Amino acid sequence: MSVLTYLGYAMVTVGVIFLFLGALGIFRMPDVYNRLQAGTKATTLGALGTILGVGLLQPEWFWKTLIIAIFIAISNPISSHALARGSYKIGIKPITKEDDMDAYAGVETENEEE
Amino acid sequence: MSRFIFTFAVYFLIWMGFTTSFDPQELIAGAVLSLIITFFSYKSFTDLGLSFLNPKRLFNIVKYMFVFIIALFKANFDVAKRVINPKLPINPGIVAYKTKLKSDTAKVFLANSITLTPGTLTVDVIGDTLYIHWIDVITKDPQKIYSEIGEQFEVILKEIFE
Amino acid sequence: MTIFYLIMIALAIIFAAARGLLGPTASDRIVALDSLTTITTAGLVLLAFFFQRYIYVDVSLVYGVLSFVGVLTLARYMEGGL
Amino acid sequence: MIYYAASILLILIGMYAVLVKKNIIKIVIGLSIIDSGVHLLFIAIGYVKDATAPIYSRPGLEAGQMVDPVPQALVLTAIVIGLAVTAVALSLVIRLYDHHKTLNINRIRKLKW
Amino acid sequence: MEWMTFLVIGLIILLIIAAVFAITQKDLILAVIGASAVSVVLSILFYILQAPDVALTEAAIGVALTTIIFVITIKKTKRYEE
Amino acid sequence: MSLSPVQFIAVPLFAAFLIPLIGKASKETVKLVPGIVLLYLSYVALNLFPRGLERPIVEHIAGFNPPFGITLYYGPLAAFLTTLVTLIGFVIWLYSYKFIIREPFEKYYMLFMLLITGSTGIILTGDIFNMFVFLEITAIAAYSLTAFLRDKDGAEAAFKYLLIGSFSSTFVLLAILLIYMQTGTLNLADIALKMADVPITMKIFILILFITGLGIEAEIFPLNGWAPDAYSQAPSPVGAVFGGIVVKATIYALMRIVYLMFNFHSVLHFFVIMGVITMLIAEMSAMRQHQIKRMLAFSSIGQMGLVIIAFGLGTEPGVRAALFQMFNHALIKTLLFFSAGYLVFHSGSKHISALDGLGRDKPLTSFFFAFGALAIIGLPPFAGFWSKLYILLSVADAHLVTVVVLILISAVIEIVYYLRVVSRLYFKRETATDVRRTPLSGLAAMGILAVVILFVGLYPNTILDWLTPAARELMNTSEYIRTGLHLNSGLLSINF
Amino acid sequence: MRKVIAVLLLGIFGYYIFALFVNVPFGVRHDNVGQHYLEHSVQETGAVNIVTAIVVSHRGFDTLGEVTVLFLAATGLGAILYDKKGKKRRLQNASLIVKVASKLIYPLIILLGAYVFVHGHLTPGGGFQGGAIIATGVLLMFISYRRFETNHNALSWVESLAGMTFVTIGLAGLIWGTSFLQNILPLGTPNTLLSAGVIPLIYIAVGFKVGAELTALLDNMLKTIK
Repeated sequence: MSVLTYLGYAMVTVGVIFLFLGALGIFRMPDVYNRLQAGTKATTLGALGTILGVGLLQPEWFWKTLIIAIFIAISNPISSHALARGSYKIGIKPITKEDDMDAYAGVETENEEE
Repeated sequence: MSRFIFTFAVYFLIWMGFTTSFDPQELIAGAVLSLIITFFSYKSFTDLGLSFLNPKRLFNIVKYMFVFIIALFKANFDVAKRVINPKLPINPGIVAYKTKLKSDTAKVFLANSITLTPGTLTVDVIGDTLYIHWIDVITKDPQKIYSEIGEQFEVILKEIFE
Repeated sequence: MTIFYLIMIALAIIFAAARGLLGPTASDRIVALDSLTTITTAGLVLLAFFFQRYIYVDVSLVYGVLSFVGVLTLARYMEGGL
Repeated sequence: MIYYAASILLILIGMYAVLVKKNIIKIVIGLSIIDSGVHLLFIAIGYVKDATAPIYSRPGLEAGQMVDPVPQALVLTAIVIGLAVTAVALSLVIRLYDHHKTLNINRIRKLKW
Repeated sequence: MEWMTFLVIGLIILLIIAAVFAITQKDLILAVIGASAVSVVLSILFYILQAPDVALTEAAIGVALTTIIFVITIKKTKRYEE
Repeated sequence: MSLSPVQFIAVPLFAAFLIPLIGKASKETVKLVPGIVLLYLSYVALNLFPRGLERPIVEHIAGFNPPFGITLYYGPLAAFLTTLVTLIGFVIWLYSYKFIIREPFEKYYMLFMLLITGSTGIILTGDIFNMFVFLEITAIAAYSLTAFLRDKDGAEAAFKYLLIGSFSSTFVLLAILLIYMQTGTLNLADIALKMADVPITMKIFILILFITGLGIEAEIFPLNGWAPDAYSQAPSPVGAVFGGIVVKATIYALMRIVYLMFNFHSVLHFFVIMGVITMLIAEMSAMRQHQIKRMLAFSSIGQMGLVIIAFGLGTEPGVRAALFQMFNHALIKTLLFFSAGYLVFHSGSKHISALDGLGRDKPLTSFFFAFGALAIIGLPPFAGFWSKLYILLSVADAHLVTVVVLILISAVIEIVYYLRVVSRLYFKRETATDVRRTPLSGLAAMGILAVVILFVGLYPNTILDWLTPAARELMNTSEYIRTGLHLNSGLLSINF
Repeated sequence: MRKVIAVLLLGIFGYYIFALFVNVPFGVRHDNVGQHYLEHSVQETGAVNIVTAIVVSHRGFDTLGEVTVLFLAATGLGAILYDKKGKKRRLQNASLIVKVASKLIYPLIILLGAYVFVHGHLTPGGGFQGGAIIATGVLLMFISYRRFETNHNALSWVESLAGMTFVTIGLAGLIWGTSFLQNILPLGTPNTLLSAGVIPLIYIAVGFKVGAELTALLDNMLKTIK
């Protein structure tokens, strides 16, 4: 058991806990945007932790796990963003406590003729 | 040309990540395939080319990684705090955020960083305005929004991409 | 240790799937699917570690990449741009 | 054993969709679920307890500890065929919608059996 | 390997739920999401059954391509079942 | 390059891949490609035929020995059927040359070439999963061709066909799985060898799955709902493709499997019954049809019932008669579809009532239709006569008097509805004339078929001489196993 | 009523099928051709991935059929959806983030696809999977940029040439070897990239072909008017 192994186990543990918390967040939050908030952050860190942790446990796997991790770190926020935008465009209003807290309301994006 | 070489280098590195081997056969195959893909995508891949690799930028990239990872951890503990709390303490809303960045790639990285950092989620980018869903709106003053949400990234990203 | 990891992952999958079943709007379900695939990607890497087979990592690589495109397509459909 | 039950249930669910559902896209989804069930059945048949994948990627693996590769090879082919059939079916769905402006099979079916 | 059996049972229950979800929803996009979830779970099962080749294929074709062509078809026709 | 059975599959495939490239240079040239390919295939067929008759050619794909690799088995039966497919394919190409002028015709020829590939593949392959793959190729090509006109009914018929076809492929796949589970092999000859140890209930299940699976494509009674729609909504040459190629290949697959794997004496009567039901119901339905192509489709199903009866007898004369009937039916039904295609084209309606008096306006096309009608109902001296006679004789040999009577009854029904159409053609008042003329290539295709039909009718022994070894091959399972697996003779003594 | 009948029928069918399988032991090694492949395929074909060895070498004909099926699907789809193209309509634009990110990511997806099909004989995956991944990469551009056009000419060239390469490799086996698809190249040492004779070549051809076909298929479907 070297230092790397301990570090690896620690990372995997943190990772799975955050994966769980992310899923819990998705389950508990009240609307799409808040779910995305919880889901994206926690599952991204969770996945990064798990994957890189495995990479540390098996040093010869490290480079490939790093690639997966980088890819997840780039792609996850993008898909969350696209989902948030899509949800807004089909008319799902975010839950707010006060009325004027939606700065995006009424903003037009340009459409394109195909 | 410098863009071409830079793109090729990036692809080749990724290929080595895929194969994790220094076998000459793998390297040659990787070089050939990276070259083919570079040919039709180098124009869209990067605007900077090899100048990306000067030491100052590299240093900033490392710095960015650190800032980012710390922010990511903060974000997650924030989320954890909110999720585990039975009362769900949230006060969500969407705010507009003016960025000073010009390059598109930088904006994208900024948006991604914002999405992954505490309590914020980018909903749209129009021109230089980012619309951000904020889980706990503590202010509506544009200047404070700027400093609260993304200043720390913006400074570094400016160094890297512009 | 192994059991703990698997229980956590299983719970995560269950919660995500529950949101997928309940979620009032289609967007909610897509969010659930998105996190389900992320959790799965991580879970597959973990399983590869348990099975001790390096080559299995390829599957999660492909998985992560392609589920991203799938979710992006669904998102683009939602906003009416396909 | 539970795999067999699961895959047969999947096949039955898919067949139910094909036989009962009125919407033609739903029917095509049913077809792809049937396919999934059959594929799971194949792989479950080829499984050997405590064995590993049939790839000699590292030294020390022996034929005695590997699962049966043949069903896997067959399923690969079957998956691709399933994709092809689904694609053709969906193009026909687009055609049918174009002509009838509906996806309900009761309003489409004019030809006698 | 006892823990694996429980995981498998859970996954199979999820698989059946997803399949039933896919064929009962009136909103076809949700049906497609259900079918996609079937593919996700199925590919984990293939992985556990030591068939990485098939898991990879199912990930590439079931999760991404099939979902995408279904979504495109729905876009070109009609979203809700009457 | 030495000639080899694999070229029946590889060359059309190569041509299909080549067509888009040729299409870039000149669209008109595309039309010639299938003809050249099929001519080459007939050359191959002519060369290989004697060798196949003499001693079956077993080709090992990729050079692996039988149970471990895919083999192609080119025996007398396969020789006969591939030759038939090549001949029919050539005629259909000739007919399509002027008939399919609508865009995207190069896609039509690609699909057509792939369909030929699939059918020859089914006939030649000696591996059960490979057979499934080729069945799917044939089926998908058939779905696309059915919807080729892109009209309302075509798409609908194709969708229906696709649904039923998918069920069929599921059943076949399950059957293959059961076989692999029980015998641990996929090679047909090896399966036949090991099938003896399989428990009887399992065997019955596998058989049922195969019959439902393949019966759908082979148009056995309760499973043939797709056929009339597909035949009548597809372009006319495609109807001929179904009747002349697809169904023949599938029936071959079914019969090969049944004869090889199962102790056929126990399922013999089942097939006879299925055949009789199929035949009677189809002929009755044909009687009630108002559209000419639907009528032909039902007639085709009825003829397939006849073939199944003859196969189900399980005797060598029966099998020979069935093969003879398959041959005749392929030729005659193709001729009928061809002429009906132009009749429909000229009259502008699919209905039989619109054909009044076309006999005087379009004498040649009508003549060919009448010729085909007379041939298919079995009047001497046409080819149809001999095959029906042989079937009746072999049924009588098996002491199945009821079946003989039923076949005769169905023949009478057939006479009635065919003559109804022919009489409309010739003995009704004249309608407005159509100035468009039947193109020469179409007439040539019909002419070739008519000449062959007449020739076979006058000299049936030319065909029968080839059919005897073919029938013997289907019956002689142990011979198939021996050659298929390269076992030394004498090693194998079990006869099922 | 219809539902009841369907459920009854399916119940009977399911019962019998399940009865067939209930006696089959799960997870037990059977004595079948698979064992032979496991023991001998590495020497015979040089591929360490036995599934690939079976798919491409022992059952290479199936793979040819598989390629044909996909080609057929693309062709059939093209024929069925032939005259449904053109016509403008208003569409929601993708956001800047998606656009820029797609531009960055799609070459990487294509590179991944290339990795998967080049390493078909060493790791899981192969020509089909690689081709599917490449098509997905191109699709990413389709869904981000409305005006993204593939070069149809080049696509059909790639498609046809790759298909003909496959058949030509097969025929080369017939000419220089003894039978169709026979391996005519040296096997090399297992577990290196340049091993397994013609398998990598076939998989590269298959990868290109499947990629081009699926791209054409998706293009056809996307460019269809509503």
